[in-house]
Amino acid sequence: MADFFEHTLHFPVWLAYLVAALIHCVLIIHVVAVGALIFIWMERKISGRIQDRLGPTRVGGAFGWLQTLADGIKLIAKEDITPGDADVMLFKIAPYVSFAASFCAYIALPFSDGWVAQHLNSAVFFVLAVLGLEVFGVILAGYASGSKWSLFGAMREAAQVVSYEVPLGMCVVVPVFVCGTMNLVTIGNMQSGLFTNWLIFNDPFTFAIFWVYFTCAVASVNRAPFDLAEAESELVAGFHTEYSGLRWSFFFMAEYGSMFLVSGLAAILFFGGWNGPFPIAEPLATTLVNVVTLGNAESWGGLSTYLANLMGCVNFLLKGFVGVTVMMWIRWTLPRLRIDQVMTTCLKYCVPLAAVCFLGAMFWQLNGMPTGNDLMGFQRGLQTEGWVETADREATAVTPAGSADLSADGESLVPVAADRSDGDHLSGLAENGGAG
Amino acid sequence: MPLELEDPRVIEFDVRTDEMLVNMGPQHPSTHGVLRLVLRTDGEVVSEVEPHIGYLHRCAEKIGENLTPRQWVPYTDRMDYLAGMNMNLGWSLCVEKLLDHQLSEKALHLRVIIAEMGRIASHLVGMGAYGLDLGSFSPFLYAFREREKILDLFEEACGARLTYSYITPGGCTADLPSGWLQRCADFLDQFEPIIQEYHALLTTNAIFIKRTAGIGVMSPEMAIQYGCTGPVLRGSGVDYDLRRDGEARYTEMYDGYAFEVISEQNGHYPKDHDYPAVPKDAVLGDCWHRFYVRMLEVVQSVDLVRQAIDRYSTASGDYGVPIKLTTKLPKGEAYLETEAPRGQMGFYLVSDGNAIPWRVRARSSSFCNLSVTADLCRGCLIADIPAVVGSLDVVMGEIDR
Amino acid sequence: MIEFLEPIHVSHYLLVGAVMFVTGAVCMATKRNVLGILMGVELVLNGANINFIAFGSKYLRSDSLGLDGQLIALFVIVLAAAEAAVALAIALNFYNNHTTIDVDEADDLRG
Amino acid sequence: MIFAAMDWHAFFFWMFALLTCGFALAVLFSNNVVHMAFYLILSLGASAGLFFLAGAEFVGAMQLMIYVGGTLVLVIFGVMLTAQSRFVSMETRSGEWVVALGVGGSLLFMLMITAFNVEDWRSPNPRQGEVTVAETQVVSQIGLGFAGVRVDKLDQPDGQLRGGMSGYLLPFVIVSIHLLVVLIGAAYMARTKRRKDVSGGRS
Amino acid sequence: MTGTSFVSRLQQKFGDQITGSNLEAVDPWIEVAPESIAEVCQFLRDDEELAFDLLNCITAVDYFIADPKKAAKAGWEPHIDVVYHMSSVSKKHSLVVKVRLPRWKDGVEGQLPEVPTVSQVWRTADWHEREVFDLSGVCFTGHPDLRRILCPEDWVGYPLRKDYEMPLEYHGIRGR
Repeated sequence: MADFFEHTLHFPVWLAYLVAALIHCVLIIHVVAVGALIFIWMERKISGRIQDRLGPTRVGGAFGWLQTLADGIKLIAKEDITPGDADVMLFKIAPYVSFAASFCAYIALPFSDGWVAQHLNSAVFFVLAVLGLEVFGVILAGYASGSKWSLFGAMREAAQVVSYEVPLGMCVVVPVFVCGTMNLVTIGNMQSGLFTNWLIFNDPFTFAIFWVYFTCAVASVNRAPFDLAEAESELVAGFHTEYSGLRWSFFFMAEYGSMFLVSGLAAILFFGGWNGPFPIAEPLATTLVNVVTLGNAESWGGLSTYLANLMGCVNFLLKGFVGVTVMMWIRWTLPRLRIDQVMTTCLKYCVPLAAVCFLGAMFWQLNGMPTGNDLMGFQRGLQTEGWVETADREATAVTPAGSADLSADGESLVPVAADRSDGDHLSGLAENGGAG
Repeated sequence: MPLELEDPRVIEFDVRTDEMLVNMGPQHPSTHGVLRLVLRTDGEVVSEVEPHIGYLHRCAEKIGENLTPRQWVPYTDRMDYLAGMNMNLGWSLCVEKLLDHQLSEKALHLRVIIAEMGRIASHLVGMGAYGLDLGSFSPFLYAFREREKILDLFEEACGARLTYSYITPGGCTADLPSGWLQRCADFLDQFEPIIQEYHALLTTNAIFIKRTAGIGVMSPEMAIQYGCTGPVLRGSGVDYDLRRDGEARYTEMYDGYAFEVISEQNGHYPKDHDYPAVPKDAVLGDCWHRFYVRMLEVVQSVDLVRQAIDRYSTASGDYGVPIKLTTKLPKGEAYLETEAPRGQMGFYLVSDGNAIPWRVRARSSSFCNLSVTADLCRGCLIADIPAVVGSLDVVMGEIDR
Repeated sequence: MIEFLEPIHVSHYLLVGAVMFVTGAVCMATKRNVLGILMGVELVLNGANINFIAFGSKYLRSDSLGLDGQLIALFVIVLAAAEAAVALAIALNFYNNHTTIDVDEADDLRG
Repeated sequence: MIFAAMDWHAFFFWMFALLTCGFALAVLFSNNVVHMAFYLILSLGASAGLFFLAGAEFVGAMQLMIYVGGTLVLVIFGVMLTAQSRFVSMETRSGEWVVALGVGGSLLFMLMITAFNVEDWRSPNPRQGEVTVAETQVVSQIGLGFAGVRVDKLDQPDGQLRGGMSGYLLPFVIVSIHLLVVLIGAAYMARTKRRKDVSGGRS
Repeated sequence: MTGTSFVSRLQQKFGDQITGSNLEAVDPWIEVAPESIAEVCQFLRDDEELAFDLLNCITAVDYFIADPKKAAKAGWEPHIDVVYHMSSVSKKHSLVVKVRLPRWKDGVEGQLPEVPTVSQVWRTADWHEREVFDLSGVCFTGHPDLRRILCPEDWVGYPLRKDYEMPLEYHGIRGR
């Protein structure tokens, strides 16, 4: 996008990047804030439907569309109470820590092919890492509130999130392993084509590990049945017992933000990201542009690509919404687990399952066993990166000079190549990985 | 938790934290009203629980010394406000016992209908609120959906939805309106299949079983020692129900009715074949059994109401005309316990010959059931406390009176 | 001044690293709290990490350490995590035995 | 305009540097142990920003994940376990302050002199502008480096400089085992047995 | 078993400790001397034929009329009855046992009358006795934890006594 400002509109470099960055920020904050509005409304409607009620019906027309907005106004108008025993500085800052972490993780989350605020080579990792920081807001809130219930909530959250990060990381590594890259854009693009290309259908182990991932994701964003940090029947409201008004709503937004984040991550890692089940977006967009421009699609440059991307974005959002909806469905159906059962679930079931699936997927991949795509063959996305391929290339490019140089310590495991073939490969990546 | 090893000087322990005194309640989402539990916790483990009650104390017994028995009926409504009909019934029977007042056959059947419908309504709340305690919201609303229909029926009969004062010493305040019986029968037909939904939502839910099976285990001896009654007692496998085993003045109501007392005998519940099997983790006397007994009692009550409807429509006599407001009570005293939804609700009436009783006493079932909390919760986790207290299904209005 | 401030080169990173290192060292020396000392150690290690990254950055030096800098930084991070786990275990153990986290109380071996 | 004149690399560097150093000092001067932990998070997070700035994306993400996300949760856990008011703030004796700041100050002075004395470190990279983004995206190279393949050094013409070709396989394995042992050991230590004298007296 | 056989059985065992009975009342009752109530209850629970394992209720009834003219007509001296309602889960019969206490110990106003606790016989008696202590002012000697249960700990007076006067104010809250 910065390139567009710089080259097409002839902005100065600094302004181009600044404007691009601002646009990204504004867009993402809308995803989080407006997303939270929609999700809260959705949660009410879904819980209402699940519980034989209607949910909100009046504010803003027939379906209570504006209920959340009305609540937001109420929350803003509420008194912001700070308990006498609170550690004032930490108490005030904690909601923002939570929210900022949830928000920051969106920086590396692509919404469509290349539609990402910041291309990161290690995006998967970054998203997980930043999401993990959300727990600090909770811990600080729990400690700073000066309430025992809050402290209990914070201790539970700390124990829970730290343990669930282990299986979550293992689950995420599997798609990374299959694709050979940590770049979310590349992972998404690799799954283009028929839905058989989606990684969840790659092999039985990726199918199994998706469920482990989803369980751990629900646990790590603190949703029922793992919402122990705010278990209202035990801990009143857990870590946010003492919060009111806007600060409280920041926790709420952070929760919904990270809910969508993990669902979106699941969509990219397992469900083809912005690729629909059938590869119709690109041809459809081209045809559409062709019709509108009377067959001059070529001359309209990237318009058809843009349209296809837009459809992809809608696709991605839909998948994310489905994930969030499932989380809500679970929440309104199941009772809550006990803290020791939550830990047992993690250590006894999730970690071993994730480990087995990881090994299995690796085995499957290395032995070239049939993937889901082989059953209903369709061209995989062409973009590949990855050390598997790089290593192959290096292995084939063995030169005598390199092997002569095998170091004397005898620890060299791979023969050495002397030419600089790698550079091309990397610069090819640069197009893909350039700043947005 | 300290664990004794062979060498008494060596104590193994987890990470040691400091003991905390935590107040659960009186304003807490899971203490069912204004119950206050003082917990001594070591991390998540609760080493000691002390219930504090009395936040809803209204001196109902003292008020009873200043009102005639019929005037006191509304105060019984406010004891177990989730089963007001059954409270009315207990008090009315007690007064009638002292007066030696005999009711017509029809009035008795009417009382069975009303009392058992009240039991269904009350158990529905107990079931739904227990779901809430364990963090499951939806069963509560499913339960209330059906309870509302019962309340609609009650409202038709007496005009009130919570504090009915319908059953009064001498009979009932009014006869049932026309068509009521048919609507009631329709409700039962519609309601009975729904019980299976509740089983699917809670009773057989894996997480629910994990949370309740083997938690808060109470042996039959302990239950009797603590004076626990009702589903709490029967959940421990004691086959005791005042509708069958009570004194004649009460059991005559149920003469000729076919119903079973729900308690596990030799590893089986009556109706075992129709309803979910007991999970293998469940121990007799744990929270799961107490919950399950309530669920099965609802089915029994449905059966009872059906029979009562049939018999009421053909019975002779009137619906029972209430005694006069100023009827003089004979000198003497009477104590009568009835099987209310939460256990045995006893009323004690001492009269010196005036229209106003000398002393009125309400023996509350929840009061006794709650007194066991301290023993049941020792050494459990914080999350188990709502599970245990919820399975006792206490109503503070009845405890504090 | 502007010559000092920019352009940024390795020395500036080293400066940040040095500040962190010294802060951490002073922290280790002055804090009486076991956890405070642990945090001092983290700061020291992180100061060292900044140096590694700076020397390994291709932006800053044409003849950089390259990958080695980052690899070593990774090792440091991992070891720091391991160290923190052990230190925390020691702290807990110490707390269990002495019911305090004041290191000045740890004088059992004093004659 | 001032924006145009600014070097954005420098701007962000100074921003992150100030945050890093400022919060590091806040750790030092704060007495409340929870505040210290909070400042430490911010300081380490800001230094992750420095890593990103220097082109070490993966290390930056690692820093956030392991250091900030993992280590500090442990620290805060420890804080909570010992969260008794008497431990929350423990004042440092002023004598210690004087000595520590004296020694620390001189150390800092020495380090600064060293840092700015080497000409090579002070001169900017002549081909700074030529560095492509791709050159810093080294995740796969790092992975290969751990696995024992140094693809980044394949083009090194000087055979001598290709000495580290075996990569970091051995250290990687050692660290892995080390980590495992440490975790088991830590878990064992945290759950240790404690001798309790039944007679009540100190042994 | 019926009321008559309970009485004869108890009299056989405890002799003159059984101070009276009324078998014609709506609920037949037996009166026991205060000092032996604990042993009697223990026997009632443990005896195989009696087996009163469930204590339903403990009540105190205050017999007192402030107006001396009416009091003369009442036909009884001022006293407090502590009434124990018990039943048997296994035998399915019930019994009422009464203990007659003076309104004040040794006739000194403010000195609570004393009766041995039965909380070691039935655990449920613990709370019931606390309630009686709280509301009627009877001291159960040997009770493990005799505190007020329904009223606040600093409440003055025993509300279910007939001569109880509601305090004018309690912690700044108007009473009447």
